[in-house]
Amino acid sequence: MEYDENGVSIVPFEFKKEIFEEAKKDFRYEEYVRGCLNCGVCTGGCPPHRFFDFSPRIVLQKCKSNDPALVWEMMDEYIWACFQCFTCAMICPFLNSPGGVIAILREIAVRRGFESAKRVLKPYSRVLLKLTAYGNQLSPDMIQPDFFPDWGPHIGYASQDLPLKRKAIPMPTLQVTNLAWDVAPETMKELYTIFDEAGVFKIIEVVDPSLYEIIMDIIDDVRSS
Amino acid sequence: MENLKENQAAYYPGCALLTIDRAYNNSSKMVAKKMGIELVEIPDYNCCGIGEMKSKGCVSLYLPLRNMEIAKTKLGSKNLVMACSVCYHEFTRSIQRVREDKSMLDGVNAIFKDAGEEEYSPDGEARHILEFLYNEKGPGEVRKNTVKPLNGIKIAPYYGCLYSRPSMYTFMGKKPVMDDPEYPHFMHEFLESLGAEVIHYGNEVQCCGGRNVVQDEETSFKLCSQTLSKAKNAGADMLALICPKCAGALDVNQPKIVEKFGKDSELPVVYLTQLMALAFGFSSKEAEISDMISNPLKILKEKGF
Amino acid sequence: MPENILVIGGGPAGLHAANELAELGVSVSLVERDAFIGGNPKKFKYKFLFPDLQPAENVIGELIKKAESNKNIRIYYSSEVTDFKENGKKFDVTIKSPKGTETKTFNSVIVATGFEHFDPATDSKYSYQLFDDVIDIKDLEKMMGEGNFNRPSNGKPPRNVAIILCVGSRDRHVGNQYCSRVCCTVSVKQAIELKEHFPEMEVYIFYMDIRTYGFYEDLYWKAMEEHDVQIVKGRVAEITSGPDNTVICKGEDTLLRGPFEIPFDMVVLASGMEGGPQSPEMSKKLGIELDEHGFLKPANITLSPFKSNKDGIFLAGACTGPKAIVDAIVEGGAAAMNAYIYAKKNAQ
Amino acid sequence: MLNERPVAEKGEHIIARHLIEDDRIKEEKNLVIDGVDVSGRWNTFIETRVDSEYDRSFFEEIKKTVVGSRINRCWQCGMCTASCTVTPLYRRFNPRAFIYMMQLGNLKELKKYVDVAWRCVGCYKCSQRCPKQVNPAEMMEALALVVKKYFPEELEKKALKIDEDVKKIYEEMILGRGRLDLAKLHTGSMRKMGRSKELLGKKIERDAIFKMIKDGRAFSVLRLGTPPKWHNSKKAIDKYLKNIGTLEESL
Amino acid sequence: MAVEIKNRLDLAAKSSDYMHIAGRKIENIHEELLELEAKGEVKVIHIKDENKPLYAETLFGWKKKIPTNKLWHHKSCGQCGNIPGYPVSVLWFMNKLGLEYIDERNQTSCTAWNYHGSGTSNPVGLAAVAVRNWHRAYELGLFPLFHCATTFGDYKEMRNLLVENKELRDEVKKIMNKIGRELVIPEEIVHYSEWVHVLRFEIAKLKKYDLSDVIVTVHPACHCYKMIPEDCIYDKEIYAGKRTAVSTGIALALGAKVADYSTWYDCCGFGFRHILTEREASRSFVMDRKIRPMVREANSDVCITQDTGCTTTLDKNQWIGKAMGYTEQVPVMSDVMFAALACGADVFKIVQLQWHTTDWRPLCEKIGIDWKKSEEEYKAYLEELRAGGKTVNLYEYPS
Repeated sequence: MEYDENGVSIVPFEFKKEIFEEAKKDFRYEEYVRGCLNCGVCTGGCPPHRFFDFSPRIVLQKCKSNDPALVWEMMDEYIWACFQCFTCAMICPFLNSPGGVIAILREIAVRRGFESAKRVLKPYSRVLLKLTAYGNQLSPDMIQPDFFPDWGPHIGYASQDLPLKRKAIPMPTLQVTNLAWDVAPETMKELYTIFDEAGVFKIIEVVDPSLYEIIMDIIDDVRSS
Repeated sequence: MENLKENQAAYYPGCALLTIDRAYNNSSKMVAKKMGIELVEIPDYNCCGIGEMKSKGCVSLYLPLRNMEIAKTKLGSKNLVMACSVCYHEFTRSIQRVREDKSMLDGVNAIFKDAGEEEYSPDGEARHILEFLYNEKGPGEVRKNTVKPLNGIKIAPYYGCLYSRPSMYTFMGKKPVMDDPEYPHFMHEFLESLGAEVIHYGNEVQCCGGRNVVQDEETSFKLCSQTLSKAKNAGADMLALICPKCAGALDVNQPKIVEKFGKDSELPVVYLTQLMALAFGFSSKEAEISDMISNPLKILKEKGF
Repeated sequence: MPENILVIGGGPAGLHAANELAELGVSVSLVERDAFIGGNPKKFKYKFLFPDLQPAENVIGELIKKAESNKNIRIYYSSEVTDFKENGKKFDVTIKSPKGTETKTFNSVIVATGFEHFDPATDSKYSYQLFDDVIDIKDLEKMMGEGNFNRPSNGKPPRNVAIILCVGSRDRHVGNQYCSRVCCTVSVKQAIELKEHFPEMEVYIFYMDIRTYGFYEDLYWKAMEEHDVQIVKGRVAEITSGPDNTVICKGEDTLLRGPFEIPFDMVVLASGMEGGPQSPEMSKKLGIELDEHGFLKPANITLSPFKSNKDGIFLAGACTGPKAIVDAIVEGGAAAMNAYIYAKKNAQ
Repeated sequence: MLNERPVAEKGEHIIARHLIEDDRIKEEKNLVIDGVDVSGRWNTFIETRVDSEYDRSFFEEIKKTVVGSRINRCWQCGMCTASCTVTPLYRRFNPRAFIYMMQLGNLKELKKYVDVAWRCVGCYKCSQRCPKQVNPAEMMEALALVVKKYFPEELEKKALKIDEDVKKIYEEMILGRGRLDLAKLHTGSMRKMGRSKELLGKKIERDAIFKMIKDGRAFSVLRLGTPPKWHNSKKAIDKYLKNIGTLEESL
Repeated sequence: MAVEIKNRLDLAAKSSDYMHIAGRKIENIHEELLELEAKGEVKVIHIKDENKPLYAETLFGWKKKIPTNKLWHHKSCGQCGNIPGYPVSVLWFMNKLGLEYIDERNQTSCTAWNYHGSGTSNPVGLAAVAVRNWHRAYELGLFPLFHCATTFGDYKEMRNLLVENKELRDEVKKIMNKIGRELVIPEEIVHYSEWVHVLRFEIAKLKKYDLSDVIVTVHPACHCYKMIPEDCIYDKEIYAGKRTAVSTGIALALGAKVADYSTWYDCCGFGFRHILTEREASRSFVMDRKIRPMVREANSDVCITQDTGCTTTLDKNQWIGKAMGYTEQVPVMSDVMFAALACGADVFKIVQLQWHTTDWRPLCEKIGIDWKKSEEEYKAYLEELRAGGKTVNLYEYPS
């Protein structure tokens, strides 16, 4: 991959066009991108705009420009600055949803296995694993001091004596440590079918093959149990 | 006080024209005389500020206006003719600013007063030599005086910025005809009257970057090379100028520009009045053609001058 | 026997129509829902009218005086049309007033029911009614009409004021896609008045497009060049609490492409115009068409903007769309002439 | 073109890192708090970039100057930038934006552009085309005044320093002697830029100089002189500049 | 620089009486849903009388039906994994109020956190997961109650997409067939905070402590009120109907002071992916945009949230603020946890504040809660459990 000075990867124009067409084909696109008055209300309320030179107005303008090159400029990093809070969608006088467009573009970046998407998702793989293998995104034993030094010394509290402390929670579903709540294997199996049918596993295979292997092993175990 | 005669006009030479650009100065005077107007230099002139004094408040207005005042008191002329576009800009700007804004007039007059000079009242005009000759005599007069037409010479007229821009300064109150600020044509008409072939190349009023030519060569060279190569590619034999600042950028610096941007930017540069002098029958020595760094003499010789 | 013509609505358009018809000797019935005539300008105590900043009283007062003194005009105050029937080329109309109910036959009808100011309270992002210092265009007009230019929260002069354009206009959230035409001009007019009253005050206008069309542009130029009113491009997204009892306007400066969060002492919302509940009501009662914006629909917007889709019923003023008072008056005249022609033709 | 994604020195784990200016990233290389090692990325903070005030006093200051007197007229149509000779050469040079920043008193933003702001060539295309006669060309002069007063440290940077030094030569000559000696200007500027060697060392320069010496023009410069009684004017000018009470005041 | 905004304590309780204009604004999705039901395209989980619904007004003046009884708990992974006191407090109140519900293992995450963070899913996947969970509540004859704001926002969006797109419905139906389920859509998507809101006066009756000295700042959840905003509760008695009423409503009902601050509308900085992998952005946002204004402007004793991610982000990121000179600290908990505290729930066993990073003890002391006693009891309880004791559960699985 080659990059320009803004960290945007350099690809042929035809490819940019293909990506843009793919975004436009999404059934939500028309609803998310209607027209733009360039008024800036979306950006005015946008939280990441306070920190990043990121603006939902620009996202909309680039989409409305119909120029694949401009849309491509956002594919590598720009779309990942969004917090997905949907302030923009709430406030837009045209009822556009810049946050929604970003979700579509992110889907493409991931589906296509762009290098940038791989980079973004690499540290995220633990969540992906939990979610797709167990139907539950988070577990108490994930919060380890090594990964969260910036959350302070108190984080240590959570990891000490965890099974006992979880056992003390007066909800039977919560008295586990490897999942946020105890998900029944039958329920997991239903989820696997959904992910299979919706192509979610396929996406993971593209974006993180080794993670995919691990997930498949777990699924096989659950399915055969 | 000695009042001017009818066929005389008060003339502001300026620093460049009295020194480095003497060719422009002398040829202007020669040509004007031939056309029936004697340019009489004002005494004790001072520098117009050459655009570098604008951040000095009313001082930038005082500098040119002091010369207007001299023309009025010493030569009895409300108007003042000049050949340099930068001077022309500074003069017209000052006159216009004090005309529309009383507080600026007061500021300027405070300086006049402190300097022990007479107060200024904005009633005269500054005239650029091109506009002056065009409006007072016209292209017909040029044709009439042409004894050695510039037949077969392809000339690209270059007006630069400040002769025609901004029109809120330059052409205020000019009669009877105003040149077009975006597409000036007085020089075109003069050159045609001289018998030359006028080349259209699109950069007639593009800036040469001359203002920053000392401190920002990078910008100036880029702009100049665009203009020179465009004119050359359009088939011009030479570029005709009406401003010494443009000459500084396009002529004096031309060897450096060619060095950086290649032969495409190599084009002889000459003052309009020099060409007029040649056509009016003066020798190339009298017109001081050899003063130009870009060597227009060679092509002129080829064409029989 | 003179022609009978009904005018519904006693605002500038209705009053002018009634006055013109009365001059022609027509017997005019003017039905007004309020206890007074003069319409929104009277109701909200408009102070000066653009473009020449003449006192509203000069215009509206004159129209009212004329109508009240002309014996050809019968004004029904606090009244409404309760029943409306077509009778050949004529109309049988029941008018309910505090004095009782009466049914009359009219040769033609002019509808001039006007508009309603958009209520910014229904658009939550502007925090109108939440902060005392967030007011709208009509509140400010009324305040200035009463000679009060101070902050509603503490009665002190504001140090800086933000005027926010396109409130309730050009916004699908509130269902109004159209431009209300006059708010830009009213806003620059108000900015000038504020600056004239408090020359030290800073006035900022937050805009998306400034649409002071035609000669109203003069006011805009004047506001900038003579009064140093500053325009900032960007619609305001949020209004929140600020320090020292101020309110903060937040948005994106679309020219600088950066976020601004500026505290203001007072915020004026340039709320737009709406057809109001009276437009659908008229449409239902009189059987005339309503357009997609909630205003009454002219038969042909270009050729006959003063005619409804029903013969004999004419439209005038802001009931057909946002417009300035001068346009409303012009339309009042045009509708009067057409109503008169129709009445004359079908008098027998 | 780069073969690798550009990596920043601080905050390198932030995906959209190039959307943040370097100076807004705060990071301690080594840091321990309450016994926890939070070095590097674990203590990185990003500063906000919110404009939280409009400084109108700044606007008033500019409005008082001769060059900036029309700042209140600008309505940001962009005609100046669209016409600009310099913008195509340096994209960040944007007269419209500079005027806007001055109107709003946004010094923070303005400062980012000081490195290009001085590049105006004074061609007046903007002023010619400005529909409100704001005179953007002269507004750029006002900008120079602003830079001089508010960011004097920026003037120490190379390009600006040269511009400033050359301006000083002009100023000394014009105000001091009433007339401009072009030869001296040239040599003086070259010296300021540290390029004196080129004058006779470089063939192109040498040729021009010899030519002017040969044809006598070089010596005519020496005879330029000073207008009689210029000292009176000079005194009046100095007095004016001391008491002007605006940005233009000389200190 | 932010300055104290002390005079804005009255803002939250400000009322207003404007009229919503009927018939304008966005088309009402509920009508379309009922049309689809009539055509036999989908099944609808209706809110029945046995659900004891209460009504609340939404942003554009519609009446939203909020069921209060016979509920199926759709838990939140972040809450259960990280802030266990959150769901426990909800259940605690349900028990107190004598309401019926089921909390079971047959439930998955909504998967929307993952989607908004990473993009590794698609509308079909999201909608199928949603319908699966909805159908589980449906087959039990219960109405689903969503604990997480992202679930709430995502499910609202999925409902809208399902109602508006036949293709999506067909895809989802196909998948549902494979797992032996049907396409069902709830009549309303209901967040637990809405349940708290409509029952806030009932809850306030259980109050044990005086909160009149407590200054509360509310952080509303973006996915609650910004995603599909027309579905959110606005009350003309709260913030004059200009800001979403949930959470603020319960705080006011409990008699606490709700203070406004300048960044009320801002998100927490969670950013989905950011909280895990780019905490540079999250922590900067938390300290600069939320905690500092809450403390400096409002002098807040506690920050009340209504969502999983917000609670985590705002709580966990305060400690590192020290690194860059952010000295402001404020305890963070959800509205229902705050209510449980006020109503005498045990700090450790029920509200479970021991998992929180920021120091909540001064708040307890201010309210008058003896947290030291609770701590002792909790420690003893843990020892009991360690020795093989049985957990005292609020709820047991249905047999």
